[in-house]
Amino acid sequence: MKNWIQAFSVIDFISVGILLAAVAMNALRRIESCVRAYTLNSWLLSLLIGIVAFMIGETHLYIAAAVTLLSKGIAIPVFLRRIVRQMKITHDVEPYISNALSLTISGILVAVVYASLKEGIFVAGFSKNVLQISVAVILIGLFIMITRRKAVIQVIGLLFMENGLFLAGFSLTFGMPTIIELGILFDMLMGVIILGMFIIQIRRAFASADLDKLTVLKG
Amino acid sequence: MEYFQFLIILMLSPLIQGIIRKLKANMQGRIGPGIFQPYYDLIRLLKKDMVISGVTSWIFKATPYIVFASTAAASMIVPVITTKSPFDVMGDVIALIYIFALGRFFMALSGLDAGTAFGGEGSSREMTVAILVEPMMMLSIFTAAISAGSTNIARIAGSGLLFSPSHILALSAFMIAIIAETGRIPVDNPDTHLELTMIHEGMLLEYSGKYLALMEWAHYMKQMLLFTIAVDIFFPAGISNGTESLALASSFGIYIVKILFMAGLMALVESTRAKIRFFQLPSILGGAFVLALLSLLTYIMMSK
Amino acid sequence: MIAILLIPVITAIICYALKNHKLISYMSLIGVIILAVFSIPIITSSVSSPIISLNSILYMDALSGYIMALVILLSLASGGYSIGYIEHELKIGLIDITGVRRYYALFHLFIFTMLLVVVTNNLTVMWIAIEATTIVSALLIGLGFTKRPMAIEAAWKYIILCTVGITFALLGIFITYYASTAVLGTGGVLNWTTLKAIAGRLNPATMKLAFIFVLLGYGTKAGLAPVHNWLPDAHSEAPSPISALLSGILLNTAFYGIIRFVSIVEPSTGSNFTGNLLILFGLVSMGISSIFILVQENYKRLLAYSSIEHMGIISLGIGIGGVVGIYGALLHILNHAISKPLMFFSSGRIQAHYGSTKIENITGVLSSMPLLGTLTFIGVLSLAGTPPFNIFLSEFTILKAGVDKGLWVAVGLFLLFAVIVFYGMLSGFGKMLFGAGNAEYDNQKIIKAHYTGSDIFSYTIMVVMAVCIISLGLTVPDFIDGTIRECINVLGVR
Amino acid sequence: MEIESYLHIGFLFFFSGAMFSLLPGQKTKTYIYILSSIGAAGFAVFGLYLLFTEPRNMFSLPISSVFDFSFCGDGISGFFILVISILAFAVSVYSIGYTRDLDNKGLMGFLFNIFILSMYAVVLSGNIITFLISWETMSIISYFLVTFDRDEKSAKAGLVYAVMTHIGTAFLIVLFMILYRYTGDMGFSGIKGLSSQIPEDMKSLVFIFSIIGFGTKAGIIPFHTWLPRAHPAAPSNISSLMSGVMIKTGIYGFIRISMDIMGPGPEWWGIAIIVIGAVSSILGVMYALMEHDLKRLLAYHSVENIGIILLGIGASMVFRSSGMLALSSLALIAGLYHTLNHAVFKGLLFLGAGSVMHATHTKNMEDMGGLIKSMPYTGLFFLVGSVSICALPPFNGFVSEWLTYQSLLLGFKSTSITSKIISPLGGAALALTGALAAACFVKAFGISFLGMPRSCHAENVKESSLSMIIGMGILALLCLLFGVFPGIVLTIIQPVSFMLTGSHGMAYKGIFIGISETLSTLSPAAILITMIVMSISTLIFILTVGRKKRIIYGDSWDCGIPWLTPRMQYSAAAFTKPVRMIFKRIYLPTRELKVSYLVKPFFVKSIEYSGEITPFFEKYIYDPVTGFIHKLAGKVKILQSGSLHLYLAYILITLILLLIFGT
Repeated sequence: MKNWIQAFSVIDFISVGILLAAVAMNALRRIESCVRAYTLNSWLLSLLIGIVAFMIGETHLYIAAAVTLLSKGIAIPVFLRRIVRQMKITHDVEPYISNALSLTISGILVAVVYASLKEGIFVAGFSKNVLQISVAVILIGLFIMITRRKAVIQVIGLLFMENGLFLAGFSLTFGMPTIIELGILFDMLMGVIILGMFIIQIRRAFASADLDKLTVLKG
Repeated sequence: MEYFQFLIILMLSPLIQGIIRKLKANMQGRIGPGIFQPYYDLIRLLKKDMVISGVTSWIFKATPYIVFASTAAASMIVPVITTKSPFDVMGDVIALIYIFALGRFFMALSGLDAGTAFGGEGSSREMTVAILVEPMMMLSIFTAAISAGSTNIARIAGSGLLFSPSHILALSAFMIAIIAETGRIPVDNPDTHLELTMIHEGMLLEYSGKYLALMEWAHYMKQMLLFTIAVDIFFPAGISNGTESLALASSFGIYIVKILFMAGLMALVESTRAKIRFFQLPSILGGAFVLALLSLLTYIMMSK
Repeated sequence: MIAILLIPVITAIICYALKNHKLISYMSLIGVIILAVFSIPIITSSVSSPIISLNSILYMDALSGYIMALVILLSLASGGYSIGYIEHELKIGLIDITGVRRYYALFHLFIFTMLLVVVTNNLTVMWIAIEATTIVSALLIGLGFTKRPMAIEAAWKYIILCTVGITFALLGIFITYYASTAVLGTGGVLNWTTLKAIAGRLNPATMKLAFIFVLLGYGTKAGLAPVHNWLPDAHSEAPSPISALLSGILLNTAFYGIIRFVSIVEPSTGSNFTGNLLILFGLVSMGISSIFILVQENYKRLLAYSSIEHMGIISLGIGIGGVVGIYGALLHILNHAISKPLMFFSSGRIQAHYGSTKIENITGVLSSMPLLGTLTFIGVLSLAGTPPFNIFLSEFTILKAGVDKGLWVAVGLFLLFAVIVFYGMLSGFGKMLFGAGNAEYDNQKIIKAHYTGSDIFSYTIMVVMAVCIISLGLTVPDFIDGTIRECINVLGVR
Repeated sequence: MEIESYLHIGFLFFFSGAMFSLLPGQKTKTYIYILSSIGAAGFAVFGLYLLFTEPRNMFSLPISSVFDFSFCGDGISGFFILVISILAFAVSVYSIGYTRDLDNKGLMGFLFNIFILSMYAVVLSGNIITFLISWETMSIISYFLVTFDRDEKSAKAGLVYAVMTHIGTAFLIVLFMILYRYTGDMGFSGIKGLSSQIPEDMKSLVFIFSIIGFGTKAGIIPFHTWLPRAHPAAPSNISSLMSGVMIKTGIYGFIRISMDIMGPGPEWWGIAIIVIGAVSSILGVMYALMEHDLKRLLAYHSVENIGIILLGIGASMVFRSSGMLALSSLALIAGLYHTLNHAVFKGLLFLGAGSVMHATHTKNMEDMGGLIKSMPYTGLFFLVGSVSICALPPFNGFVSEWLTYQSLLLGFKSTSITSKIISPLGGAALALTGALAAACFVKAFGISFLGMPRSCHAENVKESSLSMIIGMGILALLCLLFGVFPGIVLTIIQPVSFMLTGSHGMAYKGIFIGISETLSTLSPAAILITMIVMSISTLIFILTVGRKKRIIYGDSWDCGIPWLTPRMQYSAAAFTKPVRMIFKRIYLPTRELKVSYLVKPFFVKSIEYSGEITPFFEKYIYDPVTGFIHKLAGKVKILQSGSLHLYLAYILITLILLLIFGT
């Protein structure tokens, strides 16, 4: 029992770390650091899954932790770095709004999440904080996507959202069948790869990976 | 006798025209032609050849008959000396106005038929005047019809109305309508052929000979008919309700007096007024419309 | 059932392997025909009683059967139409043989993903399938097919927005799972059948949260405003047969997800919550799309906005609920799935003929191409909700349901938006259809060149669709009526 | 034979006509109109039967498990079927010749037949959904027919028409939904049975919506703007049907909903209808007067005549609300009589205009002139139509307007002071309308048919083909028949008015019609006979009196200038100038004078004059509204600016809003 309680606070601690890594995105100016923040985020995520696996002793969660580490912690960062290198562009993030404002809004988002996910929602288990944090991470990921000009950062924002989603998934459903988890992972991986392909296409077609150019279709 | 009361209008209408002319001349200090002059005119015209424009169609030739026949038919509906008119089932005062309209319609068409500017001008002005006159005339008749509870002229005449404020208003409107309808000063000048002023004459410009005679005669008849309607509706006192010859005779006498009074009134108006500009017509005809409207409103208010 | 899933995959592989474009196209056609033949018994049996197979991962009831029938019918139509379309693209050099191979392979994969959506029992598998449809169709729009930058832009926006949106849907599914754990004790479930059974006992507050996420997520995919923004871009830039599929069924499969979810959420939260949200989304969709339709200058985008409008109507129908409301919504899904593809097919023809998607560049279609013009006109009137065409019937059914519930505001707004849409559609397409044929385009040779064998085939398909539009406007056949009734039973609506 | 078999025969002929037109081959297609005319005859018999039998359910078919088609017939339907059939018959005959030169004969034949069928379906509809489907089918087919000539102008006209009629339909849908909501029934007979359950406020709302919805179709002011655009744009046989009977379906719908189904309403309903009728009739004819396009002129006259019909119907409603059923019946008879008459004479006039256009290839009166010599039959029939529409005796328009006058005058018997005042004013409005109409048709007939040819269009014109003449002749004959023998028409109408009011209204008929309340009688036959006798006696008089009978043909009076050219004739613009000046507050005329000089200011090279009136309703009501909507829509377009970031922001904002307000 003691282990359990201890572990609880550990889980909270790690999830707070995940949130911080997401919030940090608001302040980062270079693409490489963003990729690094994402890597950190993914590692923390797989660590968390591993701890949960240890707690309930489910084998398939170990597998999930390993797969997460491999795909999100290693494969995707590598893939992203390659794209960034291929692009041969300025490595600035080029946000639309100032860092301070960005941070403030992120804070508001977190507050909104905490305010709206009220007590009545939680029916069982230990995951109250984790759910709130994961939703917050998702929203911050989305917010990053909204406020950053570069296509690559959009993908990173999306990946943050997915990490948030996974966090939510594991905190809410740690009994989910492995095959489905793998399916989701595979799907997302495919998504990222295809997005990467598109980034290169965009670069080729518009001579820029700047999303400001992508406003031909309107009205 | 009652079957032939329309013949009074048919035969006497040129005389009334002659009397008006004579009175007018006297009032203006002229001697003027004799009161039978219109008869002579008609006879003269009937004897003449006709010159017809080659541009015209059958409408032009049919119009005199239609105009004359419609006016004659209208005169059959109107009770002249007795309200026991055998023909009044044919129609009522509304029908009467529309029979007039039929004649006017064809007259206006014939004005356009020859393809001259004068004819068109005459038709255009005639129809414009009709637009202004007809609602006003209708409204003033409505007042009488409503108070008599019928649109049948004989019944209105037979109801023996008393004068009331609304009737006086309606009568004034109706008098103005008659002036406009018969083409008299200040609306139209019957004695001129000056293109800037003529309305009625413009349409008849291409007619000659027998056709002109028919048109003129129909015009005289219409004038007398309108007088008759006015006296029937607004001061029917004295008109016979039966068919005994004595009553008819007295009724005829009273009728002649009334008609002569109307003729005198016309002559007076014509002598004392000047012809007004065509585009000032709406102001007097519109004024008459207001009079008719007021008569209706006062009637409704007072009967309440 | 597994055969049905396998056939498109196999066809896709074969198509990719072949090298001759004629061969590929006929192979593809044969593939969809076989698929159709195989599916008939399964669909009919699923309508009468639900089928469960493969360890209860696959599950089909009347609703799945209904949507699957639409998927397959449209695949047939679109597959047939593709032949002529691709031939034309090949001729004018917009595509090469590699592109053709890719196109057909992806086409069948696309069908596969959509079939997967409807046959699965598991909410997460359904989610995966829906996400897969996004990826495959984004490739169909943007990669290796047309070489225009606009298509890439559209595909990029499409994939980003839909992925973001659908992420929320997955979150909603997790929350549902979470709610079910509380009811079932230990492990939760994601099987639709199980969830339906325990739906009444799920925690309302949790389910509300879940529904919000799912509605937003699948709503993005289904093109509900204000999260519809990918739709006009993707629909207008995709090849016409793909636009037809996107609009005709892809949106519906996403909506299928919402409908399934509603039937789970409703018993616990009460129908007001889901209903009001759906009505709200429906009306906002109709409103926004109607305004955009009014000022649209590009006819393919106009059609895309019309899809948003119709999704709004379906949403409204589901939201109003009750037997009549759901009936109307399901009937509307069918009707829209016939009319909109017809319009995309015919606009593909117009685009091929005039080489423009701008309304102002096109005039006198009825004079220069009477048959195409007439078909387009029927489609326009149908989409504008005019009797005696099919869509009026379902719209009126939804209206009736709204009145039954006394939702006067919704009914009034519905009619207002419908009138604006009518005006917009008619003024847009009226300019194209009527007027004298442009002499430049009226070249008889061009017209003649269009009636090759595959063109006649495409026209046949379009005529059949037009006939369906008219006949469905006059009467709903018993088997369709019965199927929809069965769907309503399955959803447990009284 | 069973009654329904006539219905089946009629349907079969129209349907086969439609189907035959779709077959390939162009030559024989003009003969499919023979099928249509037989079909119309079948329907006419059916309509007559309906008038004199009990209401009956014809048949119903299921649409879906929610709705079904249901067709019912009663006296009201019967009357309108008859009206449609009469015109459809004549127009079918006319079309045999008229369509010979059309490009797209097959399409025309198909649409023509379906159009007529859809009108029958409207008046036979037994429930809401059937009505709406038939109604919109009718609108759509006519929309297609309006755009039959493939040019920009027709397309624009068609769009305005389709959109306005669709807006009208939207109101109808709401109206029906209200009825459905309170009665729980979709069938008309069911709603009628339960109409007492509808609260009074709602009834009034339904009434207002029925004015808007049906009024848009009928073309009452201010919902008339589509009418003068759409009717002229269609081919003339179609304009004839549209103006003659299609807009009457609006009257049918109004009677069905506001009189039949909802029963007697408060007095203000009737007064409102009288006012609307008066305004429509006066403004309609005033705008008609200013038109020099023959078909537009006729189209505006449709607005006028719908107004006159409404005067009768409004008076009927006033009387009905205060329980004076005999008077109510009389007024309704007036309205329905005019409905029938307008179908006949407006149909005739449009066919005549069609013949003229067919021969001269222009719609502009100023380019015509002298046509009566080259087209004697068309001229005669157009004249008959003109005289009828001006309500001159002894033609049919006169009888119905006379009845309308009588019923408006009898408004005096009403109990309330408002209707006492309003109804005679309605009569005055009718008088004004009549005078304006007369002026208008003097212009229309005089300028187009009389005088000299005004342009090359009017020279070397040929008379129309035989079938066209027969088609017009039938209607011209009917104009006279319905005018001279009102008893026939009253026999047809009285079942309808009896059904709606429970009273026969008229005292006696035959060649006389009489109204017991005012002791007034009218006998157009007697007037006609008198006039004929008078004309003959005048003729005899002319022939016998006086010596010479010689007629010399010469030139028109030319004031002595060498020759008179056609350009010196009075033009249509000149003819109406006095009216334009007198009513300038209504017309808001604008004029433009362009003078170019050779040497200023002495030698004038040319003077260009153009004058037009301001289309008040378009300029000050419709254009600002549509402009505002477009402007607004243009602003809203920014929402879809193309920026992905913005779109993502929508998702975020939506989510946050949902989270805050949803949970």
